[in-house]
Amino acid sequence: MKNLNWKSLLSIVVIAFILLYPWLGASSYNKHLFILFFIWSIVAANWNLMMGYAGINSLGNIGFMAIGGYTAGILAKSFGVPAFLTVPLAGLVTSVIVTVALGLPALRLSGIYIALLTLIFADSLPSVLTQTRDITGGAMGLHEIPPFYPGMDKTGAYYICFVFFLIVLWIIYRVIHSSTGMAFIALRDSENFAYCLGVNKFKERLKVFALSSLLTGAAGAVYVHALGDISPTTLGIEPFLLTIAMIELGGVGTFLGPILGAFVIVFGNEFLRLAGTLRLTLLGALICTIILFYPGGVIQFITALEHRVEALLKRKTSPAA
Amino acid sequence: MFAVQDISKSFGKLVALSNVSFEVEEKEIFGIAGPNGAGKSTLFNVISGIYAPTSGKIFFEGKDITNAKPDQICRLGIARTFQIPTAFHTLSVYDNLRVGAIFGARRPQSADEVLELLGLQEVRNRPARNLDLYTTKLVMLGAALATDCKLLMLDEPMAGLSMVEIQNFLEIVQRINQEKGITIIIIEHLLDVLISLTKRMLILSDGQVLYLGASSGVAEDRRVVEVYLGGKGGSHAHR
Amino acid sequence: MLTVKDLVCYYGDLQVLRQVSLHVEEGEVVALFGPNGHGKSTLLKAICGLQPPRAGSIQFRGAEIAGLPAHQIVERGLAYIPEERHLFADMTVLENLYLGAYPRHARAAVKKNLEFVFHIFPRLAERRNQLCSTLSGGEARMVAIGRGLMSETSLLMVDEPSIGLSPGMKMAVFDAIRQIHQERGMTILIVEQEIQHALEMSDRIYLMKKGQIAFERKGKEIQVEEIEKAYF
Amino acid sequence: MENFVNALISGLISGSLYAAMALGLTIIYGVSRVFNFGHGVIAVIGAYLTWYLLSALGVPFLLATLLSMAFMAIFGFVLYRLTINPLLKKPNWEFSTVLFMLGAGILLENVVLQVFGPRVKSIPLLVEGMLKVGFLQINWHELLLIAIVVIAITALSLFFKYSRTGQAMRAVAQSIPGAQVVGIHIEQIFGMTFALAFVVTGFSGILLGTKYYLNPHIGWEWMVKGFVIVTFGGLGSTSGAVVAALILGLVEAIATLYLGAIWVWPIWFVLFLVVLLLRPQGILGGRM
Repeated sequence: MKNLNWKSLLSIVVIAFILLYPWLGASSYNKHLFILFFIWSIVAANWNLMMGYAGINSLGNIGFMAIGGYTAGILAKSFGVPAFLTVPLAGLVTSVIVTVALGLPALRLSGIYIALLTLIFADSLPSVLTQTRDITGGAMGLHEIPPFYPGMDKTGAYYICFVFFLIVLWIIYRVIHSSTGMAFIALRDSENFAYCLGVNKFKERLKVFALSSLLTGAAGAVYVHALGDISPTTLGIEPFLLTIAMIELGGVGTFLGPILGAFVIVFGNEFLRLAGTLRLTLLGALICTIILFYPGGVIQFITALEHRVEALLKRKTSPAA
Repeated sequence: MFAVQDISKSFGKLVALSNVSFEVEEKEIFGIAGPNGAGKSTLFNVISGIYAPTSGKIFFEGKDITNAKPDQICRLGIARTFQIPTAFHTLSVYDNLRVGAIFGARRPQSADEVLELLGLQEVRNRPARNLDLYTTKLVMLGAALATDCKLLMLDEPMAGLSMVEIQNFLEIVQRINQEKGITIIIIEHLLDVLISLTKRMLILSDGQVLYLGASSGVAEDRRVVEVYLGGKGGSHAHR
Repeated sequence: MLTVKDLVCYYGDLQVLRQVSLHVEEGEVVALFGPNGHGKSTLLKAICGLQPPRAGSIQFRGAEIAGLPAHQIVERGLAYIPEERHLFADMTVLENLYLGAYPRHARAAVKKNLEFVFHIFPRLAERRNQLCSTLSGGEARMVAIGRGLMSETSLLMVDEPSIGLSPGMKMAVFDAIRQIHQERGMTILIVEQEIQHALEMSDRIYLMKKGQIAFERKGKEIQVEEIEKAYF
Repeated sequence: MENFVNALISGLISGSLYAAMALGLTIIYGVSRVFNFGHGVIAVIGAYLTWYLLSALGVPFLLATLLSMAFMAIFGFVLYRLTINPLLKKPNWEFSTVLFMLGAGILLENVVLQVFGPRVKSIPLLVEGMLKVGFLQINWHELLLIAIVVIAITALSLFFKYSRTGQAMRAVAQSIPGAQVVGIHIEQIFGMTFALAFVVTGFSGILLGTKYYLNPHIGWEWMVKGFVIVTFGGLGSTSGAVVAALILGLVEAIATLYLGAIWVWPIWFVLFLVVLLLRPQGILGGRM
């Protein structure tokens, strides 16, 4: 119980800080960074839902975000659809495309083939984009995408993204702790045993594809409305790498891991700008180091620390009791 | 209640099962034995829907379940355990049982009943990866029971257990059978254990039925002794 | 030649061997009996380095080999012929046999050993250029035994060589093993379910049950009944 | 007709280069079941090293190739021993090696970028001039490329068939327990396989670098083509990869001729999907 209080207390403090931050003299730049943190942690958390919880080795989640972002951008720019509609629509479109084009084939495949299929899927999107220049803007991308509401400033975008962040994390938390989440974990831990206990393998795995792409697509939509533009480079190798780094750094298969990872990477990446062109080199090295030496990520450190503190507290209190 | 008719299963050229037939009565404990590679586990995998049989039919309570998927078969009332201890190691003991209760039985409270039945309350919240072998096997059994099954298939549940643990496990199996009226099919290497536990048994050899009948007759059966003891050994057994 | 002492082995959490001790002397044929699933194959795998033991010692020709990787044990002249055969399916019979002579010390004797393999298994000579995936079960068993012989071994451990074979094939395999012992003076440790056949060729037997050695007897002293009783 | 024949020839040329490039990928997978997601960069490193020796230091072509191949061999072996080998012992090795090699690929790509800069490079042609027979027009250089690839693949298959190490690699590919039983040191063979595959891949990078321009990022495009090729030919199959590369090279050339270059990539993707869905074991299957 003590443990739970400690954690919820910290979450309340963190949430309160984020709520008040714009009034505590946050610069426009820092608000921008927080917006990036909100969006990327959603992308990372959904990716982790597939990779860490359901054991589906997807490498294509940046592509889901691209589909969502472009759908919202085109809807808003070419058809004048308001932002509160483009976000769910973009999520739905992404979910349908991904479930049909990736989920259904992937159910027939195993291991390395899913990684190959999803990577090539995401990799082929830029060439699709350049070939549909009329609506997607080709290599130039889409610019001046309408914001959530006319005259939106950074603070407005900040709060909208924060609310979106809270909603999506709440959904993911509920899913992980629902029977569906249990089914994901059961399938990951021991596929055949779960199957023989009545877990419908195909249905549950399809659900992961549908849900994860829905939320990631919506995140893409929020991204374009908050920041105003999207282009093939937004979805290139760098964000791909950054997101992988977030999940691995934070801790695969944990709820808080990807969020912590996103925080460190989004803000750390800004410091790394000082390193100039060496930045990607360092990121690559970071991923390699984590996988080789700290496969549990930051969360594992924290849990280990927590256990140590607990043990220490116990030792101190037990003689008295 | 349960019948296997002329089941065959081949993997490419390899014939793992050929024309296996047997029936199991309501509330019976039915044993299956046979040397390594005789096809026992393949038979379980075919029944539980992991493999589709090459030919033959399987009936459960009058329904043809030959080509049903494992999750459908489970919801019809057939549950199973695996030879290798395979609990869901990152889930708690209770959640392990809940997987069976929610997806197999669609009745969440079934998990609590099983928890009590198997006396697992003490380890309720322990992650399954931190359990000893005996408890892991109980958890696996519990998850299967939580599906509210009518037929339970146990694949070498006693392998690796000590004598005391085997005794305890046997008592539990008998209790499940008598108190809950669950029909049981059990694969076991220890023939003496199997003979004392079951009234009827099937012995497989090279994918074929070698013996099917009363367990008490196994030790006297010439062909069984031949398989277990080799070519000329059988002659001694008949005395 | 081979002395195993208090060997303990686990598969994950599952204890398969509980302090097993046995020994095999130069020139002997020793049979290991026991019901299925009681640790016989695991014992052979532990001796040849495929399944690292958790405790205990294995001495082969005076040197401790427990815990060494398989390739180093094979280089010391100990060959294991697995029940599962583990042939190289997309290679020819001849290529499989040549690979049997992979250890350095075996390369000088390739010619001699190949002749001997073809001498005891003439059928392999006929099929030398056939792919192993096209062989019958009995022929594949012959390749597995032949491949083991090619390693210029001094102790041959054979795991259930007759399993799954037709009666005729079984006889051929047992004859070959007898020939290996008589003509090459090879020391052999054999696991077998065909008790009668194995008894006829063995000097000593061990009976293994529940991961332990239940008893040891001289080959001529024991009756099939006694073993039979231990099985049931 | 003229165009068609010329397209066939150009398809044959790119097909053989792709074959050389995909071989390293399939060799590593075949023996160790590690899928090298950093494959493209390995080819790029081989090409850049050779370019550097040739253009900056003026080393003769043959020696430059030999030196960079020696480097690739050591690089492959060391990379295996220090990183892949410990990863293979962990439970989730299949995907963690994928992620690791992705990270390593990006790291190496940027090292190349740091060292050699972003400007495109090209390895000079081996021979100048053109062969003209009727309407046929082929660069002597490209003809030579095909010959080199043919010789290299022949040498490689002889190595697998007759050398002790090559046989051991095939043995490990077909049955690891079988290989252990005959006394093969699995980890050593894995290491040598990485060395060999890095040499083959680096060499293919040199050949590609003489036909196409080099930049530090070009490896990803090569690698994705390599993925399609090995999936098409069956993961782990060397002959499958060669045949698949030739087929895809020809398809690419013909598609460019009749449909235009923008359709090349969608066709690769569709072929990949179709193969994956209908025959995940590849069209040709078979092991090393």
